[in-house]
Amino acid sequence: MELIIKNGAVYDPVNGINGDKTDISIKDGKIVDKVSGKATVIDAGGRLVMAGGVDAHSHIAGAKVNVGRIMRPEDTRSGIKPRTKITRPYTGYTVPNVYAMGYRYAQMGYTTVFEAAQAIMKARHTHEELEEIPIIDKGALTLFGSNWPTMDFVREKDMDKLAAYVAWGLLASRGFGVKCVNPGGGEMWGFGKNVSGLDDVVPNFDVTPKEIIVSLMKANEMLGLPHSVHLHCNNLGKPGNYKTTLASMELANQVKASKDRQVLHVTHLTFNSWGGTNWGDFESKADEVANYLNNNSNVTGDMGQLIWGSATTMTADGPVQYANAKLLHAKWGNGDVELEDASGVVPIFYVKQISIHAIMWAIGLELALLTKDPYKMLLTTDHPNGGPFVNYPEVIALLMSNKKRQEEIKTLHEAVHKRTMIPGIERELDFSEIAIMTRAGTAKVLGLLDTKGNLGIGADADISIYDIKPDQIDPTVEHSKIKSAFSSAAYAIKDGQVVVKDGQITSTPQGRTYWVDAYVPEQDTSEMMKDIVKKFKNYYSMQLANYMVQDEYVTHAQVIKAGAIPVEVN
Amino acid sequence: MTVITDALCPFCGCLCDDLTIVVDNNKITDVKKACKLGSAKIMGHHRIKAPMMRNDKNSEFREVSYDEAINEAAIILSNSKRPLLYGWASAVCEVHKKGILLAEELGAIIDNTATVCHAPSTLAVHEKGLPSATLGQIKNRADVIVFWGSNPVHAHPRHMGRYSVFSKGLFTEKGRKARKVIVVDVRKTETANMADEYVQVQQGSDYLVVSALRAILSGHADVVPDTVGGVSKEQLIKIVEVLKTAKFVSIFFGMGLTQSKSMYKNIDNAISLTTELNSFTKCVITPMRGHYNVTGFGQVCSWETGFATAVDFARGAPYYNPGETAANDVLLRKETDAAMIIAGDAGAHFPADSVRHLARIPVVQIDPYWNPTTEVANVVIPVAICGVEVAGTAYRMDGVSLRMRKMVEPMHPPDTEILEKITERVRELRGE
Amino acid sequence: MALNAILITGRTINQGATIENKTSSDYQEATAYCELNPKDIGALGISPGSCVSVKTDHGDVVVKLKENKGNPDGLAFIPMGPWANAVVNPDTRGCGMPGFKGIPSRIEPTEKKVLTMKELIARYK
Amino acid sequence: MQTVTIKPKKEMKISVEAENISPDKFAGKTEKEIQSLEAWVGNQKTTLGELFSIAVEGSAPAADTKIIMEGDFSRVKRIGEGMTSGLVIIYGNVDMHLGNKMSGGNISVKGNADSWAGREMKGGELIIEGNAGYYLGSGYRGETCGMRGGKITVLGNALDFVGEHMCGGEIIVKGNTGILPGLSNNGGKIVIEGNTSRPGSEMSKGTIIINGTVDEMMPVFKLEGNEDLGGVTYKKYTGDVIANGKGLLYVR
Repeated sequence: MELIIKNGAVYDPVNGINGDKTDISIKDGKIVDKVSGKATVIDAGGRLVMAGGVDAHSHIAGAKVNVGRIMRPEDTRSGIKPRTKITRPYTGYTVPNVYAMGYRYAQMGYTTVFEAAQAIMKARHTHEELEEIPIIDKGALTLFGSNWPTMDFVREKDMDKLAAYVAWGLLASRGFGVKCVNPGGGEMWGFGKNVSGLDDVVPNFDVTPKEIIVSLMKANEMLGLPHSVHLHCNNLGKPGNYKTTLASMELANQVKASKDRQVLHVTHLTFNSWGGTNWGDFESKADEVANYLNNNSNVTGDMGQLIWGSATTMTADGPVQYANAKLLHAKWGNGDVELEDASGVVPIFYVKQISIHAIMWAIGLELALLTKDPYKMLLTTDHPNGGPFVNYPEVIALLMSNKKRQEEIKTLHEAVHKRTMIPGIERELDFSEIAIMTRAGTAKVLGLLDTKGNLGIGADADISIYDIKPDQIDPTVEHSKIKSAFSSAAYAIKDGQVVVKDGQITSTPQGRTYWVDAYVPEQDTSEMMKDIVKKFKNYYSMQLANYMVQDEYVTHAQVIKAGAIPVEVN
Repeated sequence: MTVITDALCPFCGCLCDDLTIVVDNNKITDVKKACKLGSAKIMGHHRIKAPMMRNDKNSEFREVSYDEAINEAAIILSNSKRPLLYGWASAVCEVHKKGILLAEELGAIIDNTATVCHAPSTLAVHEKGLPSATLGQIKNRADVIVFWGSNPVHAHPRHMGRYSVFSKGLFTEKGRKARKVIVVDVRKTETANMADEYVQVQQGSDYLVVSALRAILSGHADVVPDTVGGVSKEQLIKIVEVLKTAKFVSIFFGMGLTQSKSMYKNIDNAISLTTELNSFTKCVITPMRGHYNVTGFGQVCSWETGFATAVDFARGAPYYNPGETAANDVLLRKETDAAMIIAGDAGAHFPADSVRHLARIPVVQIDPYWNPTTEVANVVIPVAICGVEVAGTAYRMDGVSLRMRKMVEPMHPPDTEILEKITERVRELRGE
Repeated sequence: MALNAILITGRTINQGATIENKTSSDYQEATAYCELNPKDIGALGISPGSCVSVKTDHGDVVVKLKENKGNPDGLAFIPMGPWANAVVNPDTRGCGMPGFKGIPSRIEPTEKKVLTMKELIARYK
Repeated sequence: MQTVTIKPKKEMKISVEAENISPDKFAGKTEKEIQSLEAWVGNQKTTLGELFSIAVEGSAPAADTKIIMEGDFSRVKRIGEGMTSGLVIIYGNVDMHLGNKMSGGNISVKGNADSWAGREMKGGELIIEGNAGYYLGSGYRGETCGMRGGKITVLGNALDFVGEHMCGGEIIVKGNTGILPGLSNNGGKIVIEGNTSRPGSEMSKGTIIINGTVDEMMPVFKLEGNEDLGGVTYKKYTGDVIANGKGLLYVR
């Protein structure tokens, strides 16, 4: 099947195209240099053309998301659309059903989304949901930060066994990358406690969060995984936590990246760039975090931007969710996973007149505007913690227009003037920078730049066309046009097939599930497995034979090979 | 002769996954490590041989082909203005997906056996959330176990050995000896006989007793009268003390709470007690789910429709409101004009009025076994037994997803094939 | 002699073991009985094993009498199943869950015999 | 003034979803237009005209639109949903969700109303001369707020969960209620002339006045003493103490 997109104002920063008219040729789902005369023509008519959106951090599938749905019928009933000939019913706003998850991302021109966290023991559930999400390519990051095997091997300083466990854990969970949430804290939450900082020793395991993070980074690079360690720092949601965040970022200097990407990705920094010591003097330290990123090239981050209104916080950080539930007098979902991690789900409503919320809102935007290089600060809302992903166009419009920001600031609690810098920041991002924060940058951070986030020859033919002409619009002023254009793609093309036209779903192919098969020397694995077999015999409540995710749950797999690359570990 | 190890049990919410099954030329000859419930099901019972139909409920069934039965089922369902698709709990998740699609296309209500079991627990989760944990977390850490309105000796025989009272883990090496077991029930069950502390509650007053515990825990013992629901204030205070000073409290509850006066508010209240105990120690609460995959239906239905049970597709989109859209709601109001009962037995487990209405409307049964639902059915389609003759996914009572093995080759088609053919035929009948 | 009792229903191990074999006499054996404590049985003036009729506002059923020392006074237990559900409260009280527990009932000796499963369901047709 | 008279054409077994029966939806419309308004019977889409005989006199904005319904509407749901003004008088029984989310206007039922009457009501007045079902003036599953404003009066009895999650407004039940009235009350006022059981559980704000007897008191209320309200002395309780609720429970 051949297709050619003509007269598009293309923004493909990876290949140095910044708005010039370029034809894009597509054959059999890939971008090629030319096509025959028989190719179907789509005339973009000077409209904005970008690669399909790539989301590197979003809670779209698995036990936490389903707990959110079961807890919130009031959310489900708020986003219902009846079935049509082509689409199953849509439901929900912060916790959509699996169909709305795929349709709504595609309608925004997003074609690849990664689930932010799955415990290995619950990965089968995650994949059952990923299998049902239409259109988008996807994958899941596997939790390792509080797993008993991880902590044992870190204590024993046995990097070979740890790397073997990470490889085996990715195979068992059909996972794509290493996720580390409040390392050590998940284990302590087993008895209702938590770690308080990087050097806090986890009882019974005799390791510190710092040792866990550094060891996992080393293992990640020993295996040459496409993505780096994806870190949710300790002390999330506590005033003054920016110090822990900076100290965590510095740990990246102890390891050398095995690929042309960061050594460490620190996620949803909105919740981890807090100054002050209590809710009274709570303030933004986005400038300190952005400053660190500007001066170091081995760490990247993502926003976790806050959106006004209803949200559902869900994270493997069990202790912070208990604290949130008590603070907000809200209903509280908690899901400890034996030997692995914790999790918590708490609904929240962000209000402009609450000072803490206003400051958090500002922090997200400051991170993006004060970090010079857009490759280092990806656009996310940590869906649905900061807010549902359908609000990405709102974030884009805010980043591109100081006018919109000032209009918004007028409606907020005045704390934004005293405790944040956002009123004085005038920087306005352009289409190329937005393309990096939503496609090129996210694909690069994930290590998928060869096929995703760009329109070069050989990339997957995932393309979005938006109904704005870059040379005839001033995003700094006509921000509402920007927002509506990015909310409803004129065209979304997945693997060369038109899936959205004028904001409506036209076809619903099944996307692929990415997972990483990392090679490890056989004896390392068999050594490591001795410990795993013991843990199943004594501690797990299920049999090892039933633990690993079977092939039936990953019917459209995209396996990425890794491993066996000697790496310099200083 | 083949031996299957680490097989899963297709009976209760424990979903034990350490069974050994001995198969001799496609017949199961032995089951090891299963309890009485599991081995009874796996060793097998009398099966319905072939599809059968009858026009009126009092005449004898006549055997028919699968195609004929499927066609009749499709006609009944596609002509129905208010169809009910009920059961699902004794089938694997792959069957649920087909069922939800069929319900969507028919504009039907789809509900599962939780409606007479733990659906009230879901209503409680809407109000308070659910602070829980996987069963292994309890095995490894819990030093106080509470069974409230639940009788595992009878309903979940291996629960205490594998996951709770007798289990041993990293922080619970001494097992039973280092654990305190509290049983709360209206009568002294076998489970209560094994407890360190038995609390006898007056039938229907669980809600008051939970509130009294919460009042004491929050420092307001002064407002609590001398006895609450037949339980003395001294015993209530003693229990609060035990719970507060534990390292890890694990509360399990059953139909003693979900079906007694105040229904879902009993569980909602127990969840608040659990949450409030977390200010003093670690505490989690888990429902003792009955069927091996009733939890699975709730999970699949939630990710597909946003709601866990009682989903009404009449207007082309999911609408949910137990008390209005649950199976017994519409049967009691005599609104249902056709029903499909699959992997569940409404005839045995619904109140008489509901069964009386089923006896007046066309009923399609899809099930391996002859049971009270067969007695009120018009079309009966026998199928293979999930988890014995068909592989597939099931969810344990704590929400952990596991894959069930196929132990022997089936003599009957699987549920999924029947549902696909019915859906196909409905589309043809409707000219879609 | 008649007895007023609060009726509850629920699972038992034998009810579970025969749940997929409901045409069998084992199933009837495992579910068509009503447990009372010795004192209440004394009040009825008959011995365990004989038949009793259980009446509520919602129906009536004949089942075998059984003794259970664990029951408090005035509490009757019938295992969940078609015999119990002949007399439970069908009202779903705004929540979808029928009244399987806490049903006021009147229990008295009877000459009638326990209906088989098929006979019991035939009453509804 | 616009008057619309509605009578059922036939006996309905399957419940009808008739959220289009409301002054706001009828105001300024002709008979034909009202007859063609959508309604659902189970999974079949139909029109109001198919189900009801509809006569229209005059034309007016919603505030001056009167709907008179005569006959048995016990299988007709969601009458008056979301109405902002106008008048609905029903001579007969009605099904669930009567006047849910209404913010103004007046509904009066001469017969009984089934469950969820006045759900998530914001304003206006609802009078049920017969009995009400479960969840009178409550919220939808999972909502933190049920009724926020307006007034509901029931001359007969009401069943369980009266005013669950109330945040404002007033409910008066002349007869008895089922269990757990005023559950999680967060600022509404409930007056029960008859008997009830387990009132005010998890109450944080608002007022509940019981003139009949309370079968079972929740063990979570602090007896403050006696107080006179309109010449009648009540035992005054504050609670629910667990979450140091500031609710007021008066029991005669």
